[in-house]
Amino acid sequence: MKAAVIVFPGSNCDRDVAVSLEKSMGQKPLMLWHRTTEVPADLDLIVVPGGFSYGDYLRSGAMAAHSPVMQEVKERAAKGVRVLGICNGFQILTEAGLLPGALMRNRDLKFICRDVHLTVERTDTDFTRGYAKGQVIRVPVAHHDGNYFADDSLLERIEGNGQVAFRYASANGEVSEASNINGSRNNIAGVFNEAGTVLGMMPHPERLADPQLGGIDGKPLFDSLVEALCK
Amino acid sequence: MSAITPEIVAQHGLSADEYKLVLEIMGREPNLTELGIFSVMWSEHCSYKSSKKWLKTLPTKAPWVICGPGENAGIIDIGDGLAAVFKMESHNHPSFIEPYQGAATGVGGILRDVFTMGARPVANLNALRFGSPDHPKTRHLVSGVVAGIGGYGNCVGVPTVGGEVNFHSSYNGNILVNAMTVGVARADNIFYSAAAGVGNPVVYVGSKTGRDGIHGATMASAEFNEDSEEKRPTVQVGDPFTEKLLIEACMELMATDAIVAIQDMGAAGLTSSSFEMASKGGMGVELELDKVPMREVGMTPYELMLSESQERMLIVLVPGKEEMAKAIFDKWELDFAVIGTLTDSGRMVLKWHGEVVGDLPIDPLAAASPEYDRPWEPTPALPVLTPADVEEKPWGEALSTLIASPDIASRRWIYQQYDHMVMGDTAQRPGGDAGVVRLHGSNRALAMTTDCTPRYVAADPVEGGKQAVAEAYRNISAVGGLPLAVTDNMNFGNPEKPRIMGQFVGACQGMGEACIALDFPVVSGNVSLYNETAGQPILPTPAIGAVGTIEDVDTMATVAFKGPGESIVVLGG
Amino acid sequence: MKAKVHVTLKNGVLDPQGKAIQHALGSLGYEGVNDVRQGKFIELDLAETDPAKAKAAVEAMCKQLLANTVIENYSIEIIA
Amino acid sequence: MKAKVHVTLKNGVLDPQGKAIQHALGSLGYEGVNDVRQGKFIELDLAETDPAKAKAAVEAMCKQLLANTVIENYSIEIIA
Ligand SMILES: Nc1ncnc2c1ncn2[C@@H]1O[C@H](COP(=O)(O)OP(=O)(O)O)[C@@H](O)[C@H]1O
Repeated sequence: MKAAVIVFPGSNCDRDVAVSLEKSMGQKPLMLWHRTTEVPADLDLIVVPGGFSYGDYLRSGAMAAHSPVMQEVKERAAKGVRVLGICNGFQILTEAGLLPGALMRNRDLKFICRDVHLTVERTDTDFTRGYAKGQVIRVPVAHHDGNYFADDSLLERIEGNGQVAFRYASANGEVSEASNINGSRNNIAGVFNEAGTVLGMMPHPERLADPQLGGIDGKPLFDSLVEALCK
Repeated sequence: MSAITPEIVAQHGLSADEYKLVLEIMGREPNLTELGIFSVMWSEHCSYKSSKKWLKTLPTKAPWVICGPGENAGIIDIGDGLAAVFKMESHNHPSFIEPYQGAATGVGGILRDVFTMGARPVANLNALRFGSPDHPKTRHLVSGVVAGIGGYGNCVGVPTVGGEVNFHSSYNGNILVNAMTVGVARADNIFYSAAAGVGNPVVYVGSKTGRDGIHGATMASAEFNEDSEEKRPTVQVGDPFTEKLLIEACMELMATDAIVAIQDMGAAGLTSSSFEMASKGGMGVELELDKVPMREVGMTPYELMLSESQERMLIVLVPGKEEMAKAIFDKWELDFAVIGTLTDSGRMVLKWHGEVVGDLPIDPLAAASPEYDRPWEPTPALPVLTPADVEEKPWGEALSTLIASPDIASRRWIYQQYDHMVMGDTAQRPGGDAGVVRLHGSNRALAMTTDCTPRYVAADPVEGGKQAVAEAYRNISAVGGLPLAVTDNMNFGNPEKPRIMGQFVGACQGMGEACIALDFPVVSGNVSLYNETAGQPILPTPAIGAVGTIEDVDTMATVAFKGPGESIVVLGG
Repeated sequence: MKAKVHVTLKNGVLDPQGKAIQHALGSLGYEGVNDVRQGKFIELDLAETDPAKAKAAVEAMCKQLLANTVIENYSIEIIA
Repeated sequence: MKAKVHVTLKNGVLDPQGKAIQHALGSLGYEGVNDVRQGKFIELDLAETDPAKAKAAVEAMCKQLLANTVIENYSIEIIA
């Protein structure tokens, strides 16, 4: 399996996700500088990591979405190459039009760094097959702009297509306003594209994929990808 | 030519005696640029003129100390060929005037102090003091400072893993924002600031220079008064995105053999960085100020020398490495300019489009930097409290009063606004006794904490100073760490008052005694004096930051009770 | 030539910043604030001297970068 | 009654957002963008019906909350 992590000016979870990928894959992913247009032909997975690309100035992810490498990412995504965007990566993928909706400032305007619980909405994708149906996982968030917005018709479409990947929930899996940490519509914490080959999520699975850091609920996501993409 | 009047001298915060010394050193009347340089170099902030005598009494040595006070940050050996580099620094006055930007730029400054030595920053901490919770300004200041620390640290991508917060009315008009950074370097790849090599190029990198905070260094040393809220434009805006790029670019350059010396441009900007580099290396320096990357049109040499624009560094390169170095900074989209050369003249010569606009002797200026033995009086002992002095309350009520006290209540509201997990090595998050960060790729870890209980120091500076050190030591031990060394941030009132100076002297004495007893040397620190509002001083606050090592992170201890049936034991006495 | 760009949230898009300001104004004792919306105001200084060309260029910038047309509207004013 | 408030950075204050936008426009191939400054645009819907009183109220709001007068300027426009 061949994976690459994109590095933008201001990315800061690039190393973190590379470490998690390496643990699951047994080899280091490629690190691709945002200016590169030479992307190996045989990539199976592209990860757009968290951080503050371009300082999150103007809008989170807006400037990175126009980086030279993103043209290549769009083409690969169209061909079905798996793309995972975490946190700032999710913002970049929505700005680039690879995922529906937009991420706005958190409801209470504050940066939130803490563990949250998520319901896993689908277990039939290459990203989530390692989880059990209805499983509630604990994964950290760390963001200022994680408030997922889609207008009513878009929301209906996303829900209808089963594009929701994760929702903010309580520890026992209850999805309610009380567990909606940032004001996201329908508690959405992560979405797929229609084909289920591109995933964007605000929570950081790479931050709880190592028992020494306090949990491993994020690890099955990387294991799933490896299992699905290893030929 | 503007003649230097006594008013101009006073505006620059120099006393008549100090100005006499300026005239002696120069052998003539200085021009305005030169006067500005003296004022910056001799400000309390840069010269430590009131505190030097007492700081020298602190123990600074141990076999594991690689570099003690005197450089940008302290360095200790942590084994496996690695070194921990750390320091704490205050940004009190700017944070009171503009809490978000003041705190943010404080974090930026201390990060630069650490990575300028070749260390990648791995953790931030912050020691905060605010006025009483019901003071009308407190809410705004707390939320601004916390958002600013988070806004900067989160964007740069360094986890904020610890800190402390107290509330007391003495900080109503003068909050304390002390930021600490811990970095990790290879012990054989540390960078210092002493310039060397006649003819070597002096290079400017980072952000462009604007008219930010001109006179900020002098402001940081002047007592607050009623109209200080009007001195607003001296506030600088931080750009954490540029700082992140600067860290990466510097790390990349540091992996080559191109750097002779490197120094961040701190509170006194180009003046102090170039002066310190030249003075430490016994060199002269010639700067072509028109080559400095500028953000605004019409800037003058005076402004360029005194600007406090953030996110800038000064580097002496090995000759011939300019192109290679420039390519790195180009890649990270940062400014890069050769702005001068080292000389053997022992003088700082400033040029503006080829014309000399300043010419000062380096050593005499640095050596003559005033040092005072300020009069001080010991703090009178307070009567000792007996149990009978304390009002009796039902236990439940006493407990809920305690838990509700702003000094004890949960800090989660604060640390949830800080990314404390980025970099993927935070083994113990805020909320415990000390933050624990794994050494990347290993099973070993660093433990770190900041501590001080100002009311103890006010009651008895010697014992309070001891207590702060002991508490930091205990917090490192409590997570299973071996405490190794401390940094400090001495926040006090006006040192010209013998009573305040007595608090400072007492705290130094207590800290020194505790550090000797615990084999816990002081390797870096910072002093912030004149923390007063309308003559009322803050509680004496010698904040202690400490670092230790944990050999096996799987043996780390945490505060949580783990399960039913376990024994609860009280140790110590 | 200068351009002033206003980027505002579309109707129906919830505005957390506006809501928070409205709430804060309320707690500061300002009454009768029915609604608050926060947008961006971007000023550009352009080398272009032809107003029509400047407008077209800024229009393109807005579509491509300055506004996220999923949630935002923009308006452009060119000043000689 | 509506009020439009523009909040902009004072001259000489570093504008990291503006700089980053300028830079991004450059890399997208837009030439001749000499400078970019980013500010805020706040629209308030007020119950007040007297323009002078509305203006005074918004003035107070700006000073107290909407603008950070340490580094920002503001301007107010009242629309009936
Ligand atoms: N309270 C203190 N205890 C020990 N060392 C101190 C103390 N205050 C300052 N120092 C040392 O003095 C030197 C100068 O400090 P400072 O001016 O704050 O550094 P910079 O200008 O790099 O920010 C530093 O090496 C610092 O470690």
